[in-house]
Amino acid sequence: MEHWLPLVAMAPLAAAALAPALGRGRPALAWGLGVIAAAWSLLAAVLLTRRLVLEGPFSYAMGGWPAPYGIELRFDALSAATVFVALIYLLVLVYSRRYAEAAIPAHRRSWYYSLLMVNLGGLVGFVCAGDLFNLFVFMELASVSSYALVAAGGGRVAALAALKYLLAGAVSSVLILFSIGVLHALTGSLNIADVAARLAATGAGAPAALALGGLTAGFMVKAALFPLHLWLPDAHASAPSPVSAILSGLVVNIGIIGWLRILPIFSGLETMALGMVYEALAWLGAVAIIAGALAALFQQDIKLMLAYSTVSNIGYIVLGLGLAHPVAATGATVHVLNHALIKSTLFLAAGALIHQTGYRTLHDLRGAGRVMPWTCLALSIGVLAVVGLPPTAGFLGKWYIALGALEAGRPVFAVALLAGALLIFFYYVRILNAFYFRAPAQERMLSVREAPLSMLLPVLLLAALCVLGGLFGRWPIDLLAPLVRQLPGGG
Amino acid sequence: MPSGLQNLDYAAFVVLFCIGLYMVLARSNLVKKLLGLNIMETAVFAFIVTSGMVDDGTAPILGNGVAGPFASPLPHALILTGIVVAVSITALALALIVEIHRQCGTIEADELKGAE
Amino acid sequence: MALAIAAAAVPMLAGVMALPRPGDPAAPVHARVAAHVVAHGAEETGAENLVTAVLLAYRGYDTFGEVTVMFAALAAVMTVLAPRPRERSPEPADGVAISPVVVFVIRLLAPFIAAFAVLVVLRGNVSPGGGFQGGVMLGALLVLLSVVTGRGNERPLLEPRLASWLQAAGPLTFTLVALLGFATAGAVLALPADPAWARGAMLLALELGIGVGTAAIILGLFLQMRGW
Amino acid sequence: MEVADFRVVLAPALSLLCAVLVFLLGRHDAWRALFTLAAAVTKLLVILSLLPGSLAGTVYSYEVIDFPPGIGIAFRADALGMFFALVSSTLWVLTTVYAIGYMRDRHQRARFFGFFALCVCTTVGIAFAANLLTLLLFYELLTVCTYPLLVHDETPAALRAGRKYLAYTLSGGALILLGTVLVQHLAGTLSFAFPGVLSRQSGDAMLLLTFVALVAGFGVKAAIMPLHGWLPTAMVAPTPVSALLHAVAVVKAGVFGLLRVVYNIFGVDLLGELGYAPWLAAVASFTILAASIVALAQVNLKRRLAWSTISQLSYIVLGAALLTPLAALAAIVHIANQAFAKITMFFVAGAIERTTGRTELRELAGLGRVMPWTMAAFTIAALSFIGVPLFAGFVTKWYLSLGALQAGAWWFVVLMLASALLNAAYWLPVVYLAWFRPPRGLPAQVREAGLLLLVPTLVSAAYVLLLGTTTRTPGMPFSLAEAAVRFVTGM
Repeated sequence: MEHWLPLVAMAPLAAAALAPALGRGRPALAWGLGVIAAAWSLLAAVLLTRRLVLEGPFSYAMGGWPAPYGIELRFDALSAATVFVALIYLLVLVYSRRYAEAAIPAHRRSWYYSLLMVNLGGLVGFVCAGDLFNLFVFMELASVSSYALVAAGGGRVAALAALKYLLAGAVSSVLILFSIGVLHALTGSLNIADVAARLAATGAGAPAALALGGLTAGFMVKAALFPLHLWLPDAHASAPSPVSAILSGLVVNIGIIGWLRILPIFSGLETMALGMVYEALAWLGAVAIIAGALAALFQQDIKLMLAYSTVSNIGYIVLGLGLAHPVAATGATVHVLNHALIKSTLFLAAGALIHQTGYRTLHDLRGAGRVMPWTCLALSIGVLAVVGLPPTAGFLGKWYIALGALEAGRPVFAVALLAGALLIFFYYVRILNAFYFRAPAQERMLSVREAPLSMLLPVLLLAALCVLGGLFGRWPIDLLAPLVRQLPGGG
Repeated sequence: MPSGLQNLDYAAFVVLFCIGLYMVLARSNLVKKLLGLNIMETAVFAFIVTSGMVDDGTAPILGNGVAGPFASPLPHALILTGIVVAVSITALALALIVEIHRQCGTIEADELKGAE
Repeated sequence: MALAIAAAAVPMLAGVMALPRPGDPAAPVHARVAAHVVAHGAEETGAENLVTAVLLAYRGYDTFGEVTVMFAALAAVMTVLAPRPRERSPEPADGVAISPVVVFVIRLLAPFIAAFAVLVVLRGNVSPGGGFQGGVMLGALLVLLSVVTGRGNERPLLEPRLASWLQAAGPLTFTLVALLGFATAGAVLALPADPAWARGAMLLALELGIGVGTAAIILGLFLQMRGW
Repeated sequence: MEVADFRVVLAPALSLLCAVLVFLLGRHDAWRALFTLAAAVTKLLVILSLLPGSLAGTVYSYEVIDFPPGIGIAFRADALGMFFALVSSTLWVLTTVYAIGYMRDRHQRARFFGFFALCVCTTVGIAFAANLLTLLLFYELLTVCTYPLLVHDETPAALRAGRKYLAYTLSGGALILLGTVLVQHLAGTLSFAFPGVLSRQSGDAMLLLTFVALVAGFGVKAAIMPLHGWLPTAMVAPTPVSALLHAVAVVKAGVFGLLRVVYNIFGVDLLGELGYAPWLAAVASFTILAASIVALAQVNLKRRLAWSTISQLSYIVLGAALLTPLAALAAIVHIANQAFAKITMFFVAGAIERTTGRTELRELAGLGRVMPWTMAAFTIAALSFIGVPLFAGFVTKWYLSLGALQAGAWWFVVLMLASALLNAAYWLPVVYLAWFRPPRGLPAQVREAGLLLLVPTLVSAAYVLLLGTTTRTPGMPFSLAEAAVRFVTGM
């Protein structure tokens, strides 16, 4: 059964290679190939997760070479995120069929779908990688395709945002590669478990601290943590909506999941360096929450607003991790998964609105609630989820992180977290106000029809998942429990 | 701990890395930023390859009669992949710069900042 | 700005200085994986060039990712820049006219360059070289020929339909070899030990796949800029 | 003893179902009226069927979902919860009849009645909440459901009032979340227990922070003086909404939350030790006096009603803060007295507005002759507020004074007298104006209010009388209050 593990990542990549060749004249064929690849990944991910739940984490030696020599793929609690990745991808691909017809010129569409599949393969491979350099390669796969996807929609702002994103991403990748080089020079092998064991044995000081610093900085740029987030808003706002959903929901989590993946390596490090990193992350996370929420207050463009709320939500996750407390870590890891669901709902719904009406600012989108009731319903559910009202998925993360903050004896973070939640709600009230309680400002709004079914169904399904993810939050939490235990400070 | 002086070539790579970083951050011409990025990448590749070196070792290719300590093949393989990744990013960056030039007429970041 | 970077450089210098001296045989770099590869690499993978052994056998998955990254670069450039089929500019780009001397010399040297490139690709297992290096040479040669013979304008060297298949050669060969390895040796991307020639053949197939793929991608990038 | 019973969930679920039906099929009035009325009546019957059991002391509970693992959304209908649910469901029946009459020719009726039903579903959810988290869940949902009702007219004034309402209530919600996290951290459990969940050894600083967070959080909706700003401006909503908000749902939820905090989270004896209660009593008394004085100065009938509500609510807060069983009885009973009296006055205000279009107090001259029945109900309610014996208001003041004496604080009795005088000062002139002055400038054809408006007014006035007189007969709300007090304070 575990032979499926490498195929989960290879299938989409192979499909990506085939897409332009097959879809030469007919982009629909490339789209079909994409949907099949995403469905295959989802099926494989579900089977692998079932095996994970039954028999615990397992790994797979690629090419039959034993662990330190060959590449080892590791499927543990963290890589259970593949289910979320594949599911969201499947829905986004179904959604983007009608969207791409309008947004992407015909002759580039088969390349666009090929890039989407490369991105999917990169993400899935990244999440299951158990080897440092393999982690880097798949991170690059996902990143290169994300840079180009931002610019896929064409337009001046998109190209500029894509280049800024590329420069930030490339610098962080180089930093990560440098740290991997340092770790390789220190221990001689690249397998994460092996490096961790040998680092604990040799107990090197300064180089290991340098590697930790480099990796943390690199991953935090990828995750757009507060001071390093300047590239995110333009990139996520100017990208085509299905791509923004993938960027904000999934690609941003690369930084977090990557950091969690390499953390056990440094558990042997003496506590001073590790403690300092945690403290810095906790404070940066808290600041990110407030700054992201504040910045979003002054935005008019709905997608910019959502992009800044991503910065704020990443702040939650990093704060949860920075507290180095099992309860807060549970909250952070669960919020990674829930945030992916919520943010893709919001971006897809906003995309449907922009696709149908052509307007992007709140002022022009007034009265959308009457004209496109179902899309606005999904968006409202997403809004309630991102604010973290109890029954929805967003609440779980905030609840556990706040609780963890208190149990770790840092009430000031709990207060910062709740203040952030309050701020987030204010700029979402502006959205709800504009949709439901304002007369349309543009007369064209009255003639707008509801989004087509192929765009509406994925959005509604994701909205339902947001609520269900909240109500049945127990499963992801139990799934992530073993991961949280081995995090430092794990009770 | 080995004495400070003999890791001089590592120090050189670090300096090269910082020069590249400075170019990326400080220069306003987009192509120069890209050059800075390439310099950073070269510095890291050189660092990783040098870490695999062994005193008077030969290339890790087993022919008949070739003996003596072999340099470690692993870093060389890593760097090959690294170079391909660097090439891909540079190709995409150049494509984007061409697109920006076609759309905005200039590739100076300062002027572009206003144009957004 | 310079101060900030200098501040960042100091910890890097400190960390790097504390690393084991490059070149001393006792360093951990050579102890673990490298020692095993040097000792058993040849007979386990059947390739004398250990770097190729690591690249295609031990860490074959990385190389698969890497080939896909290159393909992704092509896809990315196409998504950003590919012009509309109708408006492809038939008139030649306003480059300098190519003097007949250059044209003659290039046409004379072309076969030798091609031969050398093929040699590098095929001899990847036993001597320095391999799929990527050979592929790049082949690609460069094809670009040179397109420029020189002016074939780039009215009709591309490679029909678009065939080009897109060749460009996908890299990842596709890897997938096929992976499945083949799975069927015969029981693990994805494994190299079957029993028929000695089978392992060599699979390595060769991989080298060829990468070579052709790389060449097609480079030519594709060039042609695309010219509007095909 | 604890009995697992599905009816506890059925009550809120009923109005949720009704809301969904109204949203879906609400187009034609007949159907919609039928749904809301049927749901209202069946809900009342379900709760009444629970009454005999809870009088005998049985507690019905039902665990719905184990939502955040270990806490879960659970319902538990103890005597206090039953009392509040009974009051709110009877009033919902009356308000529904009234709203059908009042909203006949208004726009967006489907949306109005949908959110109307949602409001009461959340109110009953609050009443039956088994732990602080479920209370918080329904508390936040109540805010979200009442907002559309408040801004129903979509005029700029309504939107400003809505924004102010959200600003207050959301900050309250965030404070309660902070309090909930603190309680979970200090006590390890959130479910309401007698006598109270917290204990002394968890340090006074944290306890103080929890008390302030929870009291301020609930205080926003209980309109305690510094936090009452939203209530007068929320008068801009249509009258049935003001009736529902200011007599039944929103404010009572706030006060009910306070009672839960005082009796079931902190517990009477712990609060006695900690010494926070006198501060709460002081704030409450200040609110009673200040709100009454401001009410004197009001010109508009509905704004005077709003200020009178603020003052009346603080009676309940004062009753809770005195920590003696009799004062607790007064607090609980006053929930019903104030609800029925206030709703009568709102019905009267709405009826006058519908028939004569007048809202200013001066213009009410001589209405007694023209609309005798409506003004009769108004007089009964006014007398009840003043605290004339045989009316509901008197019962509260009587037991509140006894409670104060029991607590040895005689100056509260003086406060009771002063507030009675103030009430008289701002209600009696209106009654006098209505009955004994000739009508000025009334159009000839003004007749009594429509039957749909008049009947609920008279029924609620009758209830006020009923509550005032039948304190001893079993089966009446008063005996349920006594059962609640026995349960809450172990008299």
